[in-house]
Amino acid sequence: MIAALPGVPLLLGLLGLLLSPADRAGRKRAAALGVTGAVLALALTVFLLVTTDDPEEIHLDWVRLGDLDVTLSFSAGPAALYVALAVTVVALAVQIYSIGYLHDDPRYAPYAAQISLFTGAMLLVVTAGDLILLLVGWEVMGVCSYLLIGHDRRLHEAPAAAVKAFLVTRVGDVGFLLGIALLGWSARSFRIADVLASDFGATTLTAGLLLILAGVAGKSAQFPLHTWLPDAMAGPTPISALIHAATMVAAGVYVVFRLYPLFAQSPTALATLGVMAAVTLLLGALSAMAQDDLKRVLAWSTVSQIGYMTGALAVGSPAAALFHLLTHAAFKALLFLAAGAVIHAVGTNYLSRMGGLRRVMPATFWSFVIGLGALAGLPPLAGFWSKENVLVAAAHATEGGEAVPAWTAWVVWIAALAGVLITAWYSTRLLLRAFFGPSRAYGPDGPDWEVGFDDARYDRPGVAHDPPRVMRWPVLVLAVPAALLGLAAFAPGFRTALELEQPHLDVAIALPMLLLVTGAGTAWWLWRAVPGADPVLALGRVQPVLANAFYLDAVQDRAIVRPVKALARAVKWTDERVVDGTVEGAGKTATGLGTLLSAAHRAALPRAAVAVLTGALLLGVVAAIYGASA
Amino acid sequence: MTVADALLLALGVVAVGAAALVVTSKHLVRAGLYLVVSLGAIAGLYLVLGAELVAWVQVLVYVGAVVVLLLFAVMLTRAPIGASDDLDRPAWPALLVGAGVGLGLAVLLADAFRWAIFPLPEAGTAGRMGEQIFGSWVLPFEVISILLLSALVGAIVLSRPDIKGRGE
Amino acid sequence: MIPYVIAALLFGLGVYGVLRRRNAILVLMAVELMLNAVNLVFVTADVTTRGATHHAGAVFTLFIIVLAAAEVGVGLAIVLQYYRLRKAVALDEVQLEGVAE
Amino acid sequence: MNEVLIAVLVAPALGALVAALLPERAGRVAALVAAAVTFLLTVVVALPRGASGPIVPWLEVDHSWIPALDVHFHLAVDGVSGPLVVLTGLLTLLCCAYTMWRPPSGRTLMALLLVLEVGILGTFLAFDLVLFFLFFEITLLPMYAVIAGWGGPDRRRAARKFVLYTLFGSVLLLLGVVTVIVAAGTADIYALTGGLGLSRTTQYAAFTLFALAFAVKAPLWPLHTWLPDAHTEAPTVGSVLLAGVLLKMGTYGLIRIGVGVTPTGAAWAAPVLAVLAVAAIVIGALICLRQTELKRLIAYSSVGHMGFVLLGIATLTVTGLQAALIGNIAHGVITGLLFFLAGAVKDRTHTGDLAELGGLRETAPRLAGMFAFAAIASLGLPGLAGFWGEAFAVVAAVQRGGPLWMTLAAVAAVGGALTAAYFLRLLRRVTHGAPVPVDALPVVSRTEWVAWAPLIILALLLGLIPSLVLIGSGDPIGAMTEALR
Amino acid sequence: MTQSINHLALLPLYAAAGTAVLVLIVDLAVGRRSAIFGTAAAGALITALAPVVASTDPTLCVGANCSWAAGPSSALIAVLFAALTLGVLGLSTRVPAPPGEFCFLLTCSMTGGVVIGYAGDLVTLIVGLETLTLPLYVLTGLRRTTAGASSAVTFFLVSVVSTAIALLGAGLLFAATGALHLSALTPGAGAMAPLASVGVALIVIGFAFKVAAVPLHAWAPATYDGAPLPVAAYLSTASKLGGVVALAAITSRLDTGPLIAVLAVLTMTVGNLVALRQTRMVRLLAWSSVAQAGYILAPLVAGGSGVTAALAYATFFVALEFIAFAVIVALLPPDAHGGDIASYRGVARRSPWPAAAFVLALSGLAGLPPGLAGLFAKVTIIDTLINTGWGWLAGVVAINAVIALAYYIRTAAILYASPPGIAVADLRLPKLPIRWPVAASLIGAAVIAVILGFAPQLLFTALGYTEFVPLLSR
Repeated sequence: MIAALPGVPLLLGLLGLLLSPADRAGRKRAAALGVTGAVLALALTVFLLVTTDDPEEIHLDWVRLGDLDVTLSFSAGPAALYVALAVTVVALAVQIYSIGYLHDDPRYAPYAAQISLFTGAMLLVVTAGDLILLLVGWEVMGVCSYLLIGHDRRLHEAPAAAVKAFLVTRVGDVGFLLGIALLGWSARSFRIADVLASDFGATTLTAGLLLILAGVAGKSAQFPLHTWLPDAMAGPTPISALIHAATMVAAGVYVVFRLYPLFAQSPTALATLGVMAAVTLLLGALSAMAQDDLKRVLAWSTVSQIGYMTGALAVGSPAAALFHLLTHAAFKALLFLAAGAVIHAVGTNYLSRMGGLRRVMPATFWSFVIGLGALAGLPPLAGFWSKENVLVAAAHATEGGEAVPAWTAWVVWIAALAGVLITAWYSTRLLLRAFFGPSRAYGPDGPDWEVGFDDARYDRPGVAHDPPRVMRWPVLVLAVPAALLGLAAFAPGFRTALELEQPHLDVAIALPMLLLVTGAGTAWWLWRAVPGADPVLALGRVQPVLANAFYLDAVQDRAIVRPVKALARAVKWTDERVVDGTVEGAGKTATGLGTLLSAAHRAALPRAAVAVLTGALLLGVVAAIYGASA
Repeated sequence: MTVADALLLALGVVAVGAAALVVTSKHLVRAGLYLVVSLGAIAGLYLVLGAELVAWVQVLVYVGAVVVLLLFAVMLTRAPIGASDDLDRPAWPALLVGAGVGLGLAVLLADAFRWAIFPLPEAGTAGRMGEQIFGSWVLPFEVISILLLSALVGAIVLSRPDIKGRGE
Repeated sequence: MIPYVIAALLFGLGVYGVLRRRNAILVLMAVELMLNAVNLVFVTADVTTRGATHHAGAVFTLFIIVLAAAEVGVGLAIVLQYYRLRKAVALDEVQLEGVAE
Repeated sequence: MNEVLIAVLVAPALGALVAALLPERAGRVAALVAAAVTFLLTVVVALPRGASGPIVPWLEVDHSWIPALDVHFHLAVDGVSGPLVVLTGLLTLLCCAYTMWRPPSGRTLMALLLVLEVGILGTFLAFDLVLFFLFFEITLLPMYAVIAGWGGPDRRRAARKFVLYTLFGSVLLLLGVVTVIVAAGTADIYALTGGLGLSRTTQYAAFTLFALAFAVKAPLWPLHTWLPDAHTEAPTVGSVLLAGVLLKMGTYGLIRIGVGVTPTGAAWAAPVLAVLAVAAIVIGALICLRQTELKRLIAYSSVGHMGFVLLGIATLTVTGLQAALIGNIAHGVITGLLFFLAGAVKDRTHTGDLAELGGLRETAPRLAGMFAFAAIASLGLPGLAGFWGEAFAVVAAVQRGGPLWMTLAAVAAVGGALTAAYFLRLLRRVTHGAPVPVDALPVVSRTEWVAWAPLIILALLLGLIPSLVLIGSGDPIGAMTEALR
Repeated sequence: MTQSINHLALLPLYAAAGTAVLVLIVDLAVGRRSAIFGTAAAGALITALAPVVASTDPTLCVGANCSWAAGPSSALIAVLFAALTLGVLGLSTRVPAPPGEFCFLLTCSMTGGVVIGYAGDLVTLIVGLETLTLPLYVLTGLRRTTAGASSAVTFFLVSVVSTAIALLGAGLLFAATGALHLSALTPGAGAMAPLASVGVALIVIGFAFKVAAVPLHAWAPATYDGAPLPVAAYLSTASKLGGVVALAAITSRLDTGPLIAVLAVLTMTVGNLVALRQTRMVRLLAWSSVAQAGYILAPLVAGGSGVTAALAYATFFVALEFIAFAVIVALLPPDAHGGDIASYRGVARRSPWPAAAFVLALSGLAGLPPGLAGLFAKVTIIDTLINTGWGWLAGVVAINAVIALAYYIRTAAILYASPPGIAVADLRLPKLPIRWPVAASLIGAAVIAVILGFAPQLLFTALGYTEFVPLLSR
């Protein structure tokens, strides 16, 4: 039963890939397959959630290499099922939404199939009971992400972004694979249950966990492997919603959650995770402040929000992390889908070309209000509750006594608080720039529609309006959990599933609330002070630094990409000139010797006689000496 | 030094001296004649060494036949009778190798045999030699007859330009 | 021992002649010197060694003489044929490589 | 039943003979039939059977052939060679089918492919050292003929380089084989497995020779330079067979003979081998990053993949060797597919220059899709065939422990990331980007489907059910490495 | 002290010599070309059968030493000589010579070869060798062209000089030890040791000339190129075999390892390297046969235990080399001689079967399948070398095999290449009829080569080598 959860979408995805991409009927079939896959997965998840009380587990032998068993193990506790629920809901929403969003894309069929594949892979990660199996899902997700980012053929930066996304995560996966190898070998099994139960040496454990963290950092866009995520926004917006906001990027968090008993034994790993989380949290938030591209603002905010989740893990509260994961999935998917509607309507990603959309797109506007509110942590929206949980856990950990060192908890806590302030600021800025004030769609030279910035569209947009039904409904449906999921913390079933504590509102919420209001207020004040100007200009010379995300892309380019390319050039040269040169040289030498020798034979007979007799003489002398010595 | 030794030495000097002239003479015909002298001296050596039959065969076959053949060849190739300057090519490789071979062999043999005195054996008369050949060496004798026959036929085939192959 | 040294010197002179001479017939003469040197070695060896068979060296010598005669016969025929075709008996012109047909 | 082993060699040989004698059209049909029959026979041969002991083969025939050289006509199949045998049968069949409807001179080409098949199958089945060497050599000239007769513009040079370089390898093999035979007094591989009766020095010397010989064939950096030239110039089917199974003779030999017969030597040389293997992975990947020719790039990727296989072998653990086995098969399937596709791309665009290719996913979406699939399979995506060999080579290196092996594992894993880098660069150049005009054949023809579909299915199937390959290999490999424990 | 003669044992000699004499008589009495060739061929056939039925007892003995002593391989050698003669007769349909004399000389040479195989003393050996060689001077000079005459002169002079060297060696050995019978050969003792070893060395050098070993090889390419093709075929097979047998007779009894090793290394390396640069077909084969001589010499370093391998290799080699020459004869237009390798371009399309035979021959010479015979030949010598502790020499052989393949494969590929500017498919070459004796020889040789390839044990059994004996492990 559990195996079918990832199995069904994977199978339907594979089937979908076989469809002919071009024709009209194929399009319908592709849409049907995609939606069916998502619906089936959702139904299965709900069914499992409703019927099972105990975690269901399956173990099948898969393959045995030497004395290492790899098993087909699935296990899904309630927590996993809730994550699966989030995944399937968002996936269904995105599948439906995409039908409208890509209505004139000739390559829709593989796109839909790839979403199905992705869904299956993500569900595989969620339900896997074996590290190798988990790795399978993990990497298939990566590939789907790659394929979908590079989907838009007219966007010249899309292929590069796709490659970058895959490669950066792949670098992390080097560590992930090594970590799995180390842990699996030390435990003599790759089954997660066995790995969790086995007794590692401290060094092995820390090394293995740190290696796994590298993979987590890659997949979940944590510093320093976060650079791919903003670029990945080159993909179609529904993809950004599904993969690069709601699900895949959270997979890292989920893996740490899954292996948390091990992390709890290793303060070093937790401290590393904590520092990583704090840096990522602030880095993402600060970078989000200065972006002009709507999707990039959301992307950086994703980076920052995942920092909250990892921070929660670091300070010893996996439950808070998971809770935030779920709420974030809801509100960020909502935001992206709504952003897609905006982009679909105005034909540009740039905030500087929007403005005043509140009047023409009311539904979208209210979706945005809910989503941004949840993002900023405005009570009683979902984000408030989950973020509150994280802050409480961090504050609690600063008192010491937990697995994590107290200083790490302090770092996380302070960063999280600062994050609240900044998040409120950029959320407000986004809302104001896009939906309030006058419309800036018309530049001095008339409509400013730029080919290449509206992904998935092949005709010019008309007047901005709310999206068609097939796109509107998913947005509206997602608005519900984005608003209300936080209240689920009061539902006992849900709480026990996540092992969440009873939410209690006390004075501790005052500080974040204050910061929230300060942030939002400042943004509003700046916007009001100079009408039409971007509030971020107030930052002065810091603004380009933030807009370029502290130039970490350039650093990565200089420190890694270029050296690797130079190395490749040198290696290729060596291979051609030195290695192959030796081979070719050996051939040339033989030929040259042959020429030389045959030239020596181009002589008259007497030379031959001389050679014969000289040879005889020399050999005779040698023989005489040899004979004398023998 | 016995009489035999003295004879050997004297004949040896003649043989070597004549041989030296064979390979250095500028006259083709004279070289042939020096060869006769050298071969004759060698025949003398055979006599001293007790190989009577060999000595006579030497005189008959070599002096009588081979040298005559050679001289005929000289004439047939219309070689100049007088001195000619184009008989030789640069000397140093030949000198080097020739001297090396000669002296090397001399040293080798001299080192092996020193001044050991050997009694001269009973003379190898024709009768004894015949006994030997037909007693111990029948097989090579038979084979060499084939060899001679083929040499004969071969020489004829080559020398008669009127015998032409049909394939040509 | 004296005959051995004589034979050695004769052989050396023969070698010298083979290498020095340009005229094919003179080269043949030098070869004859070499063969005679060999003969001398055999005959002398009859004296200095006591082999399993008496006079074996002398017998071998006889064979060599016949052999030499046969070879000279054929050899001269070859040289003469060469002379007929090339009008020369200089061996320098006998090329080992790259003979044009 | 054991006679099937002989039949599996006789069928392609007869097929080649008949194809060579018949006229063009009938010859092709005969060759195709022979290839199909052979494939069925290989399946029969390689069906896993219960064996009565760890190193008792599934099937075996043994006849004395040349007593003077102690050569026996000894064929056998077990879990190590079985999958390779089937792969050989399959790829040859696919290549023959692919050639069937492609003029000109298809008959001769198919006959040569069948002869190649005889050599390759023989190599995998031979259980006598001299016989192994003999079959090893059989492949040389047909492959030369395939490259030199049907290859690209610079085919002669490439073919010559291929044949001379690999002959260099195989004469070293001969030296090694003879060294072992002389020292042990037998050429029977089963009797020799475990290195019994061979002194330490003999094993060192013999393994050095074996390793060099198989390293040329596999090929292992820095003995690989014949491979890119050969692949670049070879016709599609030539490349497929070359990459698909011919290279496997090297790695199979290293396992069966290098590790099996001279385990002490293998243990002695393992670190060197492993370092070179990892160097091959990284260097192959780096060169691919700068490569501008499609088939050349795939050829260099083979260097990297075979590096993983050799790393697996060098660990000398059962895990590593099994990883090498499945890596072998996976590489055969995936790279075979890649070469088929690269050939198809070159057929349609008439260029292999990456700078001149692009936009294939718009001009030929099916082809582009399959190309992407093959590339992704080749970069070792979990769930596809390529994953197991690469990942478990790394796992096996980790298993060996110690700073050296840990470093090697890490570097190899980084090499895996680089592999992804160049394949994505390749896809970006070929399928993405601005489209270039293609020939009138943008659709995938039926012949091509027939040739490709089995490989695509296998790439997926082996990824999902790796036991297909590994099921019978544990015991024989365990027996080989017994001496090391 | 008359020797007792076992005539049954001498049967091969009688058959061979009788053939020669009979040919001469038929030439005189009948004179028809077909009759002469028929007689010669029948005689050669009988000679080939004679060793099989002949008694193997030694005869013509002096005490324990015999002049006619059948060794384990004598019969095989005699058969080989007779078979090669038969084959060459088949190829000689266009030889520019009077048929009677041609056949007579060839059969005389065969007689020499038969004698070598059975020779029990140095005198017989050398006389036999000369009987093998001397008719060849004449046969080489049969083409009345400058090249033919030049090659005859070259062959003759170098041969005479090397005979002189060999004879001197025999003389020195005799002086040192007093032995002329092979079975009585001993290394010299005491002060005689250097003398004896120089003697042996000189004999080896003199014989090495026959196999065209470097540095005594220079005659070979010029001579092969100048001689009529069938004679060249004979020179490179039978004459070479004679040299090998003679060498084996010496090296199996006296230690000449280092000397042979030097010769072998020089021969194979120089031969192969020079062959790389040849552009004429016959010269290429000539140089390749020089190189092959190196491989044949190599196992002789091991003394007696290497003889079988050397003879086995020589047998495989002569079969393959004969095929190569036979193909050239078959493919040649009537008036050409050898010709440039380039002129063979695309020949396979015109004559697929001879071309296939050529590939068989060249691949065998290179030691690769489908020339299985050549492969086993290489395996045999490497086996022997390693088995007797000459591993490094085996290495040299191996490296040389690689160099050699470069030119073999280039040559074989030419046959299948299309001429410049013409697609292979459009190539139309005139059909050339192949005369039936040539075809018969070619087919016979090819069949033998294939049989030897699949069942090399037949040959090993004939050489008395029935079981592999590892020497090192003991």
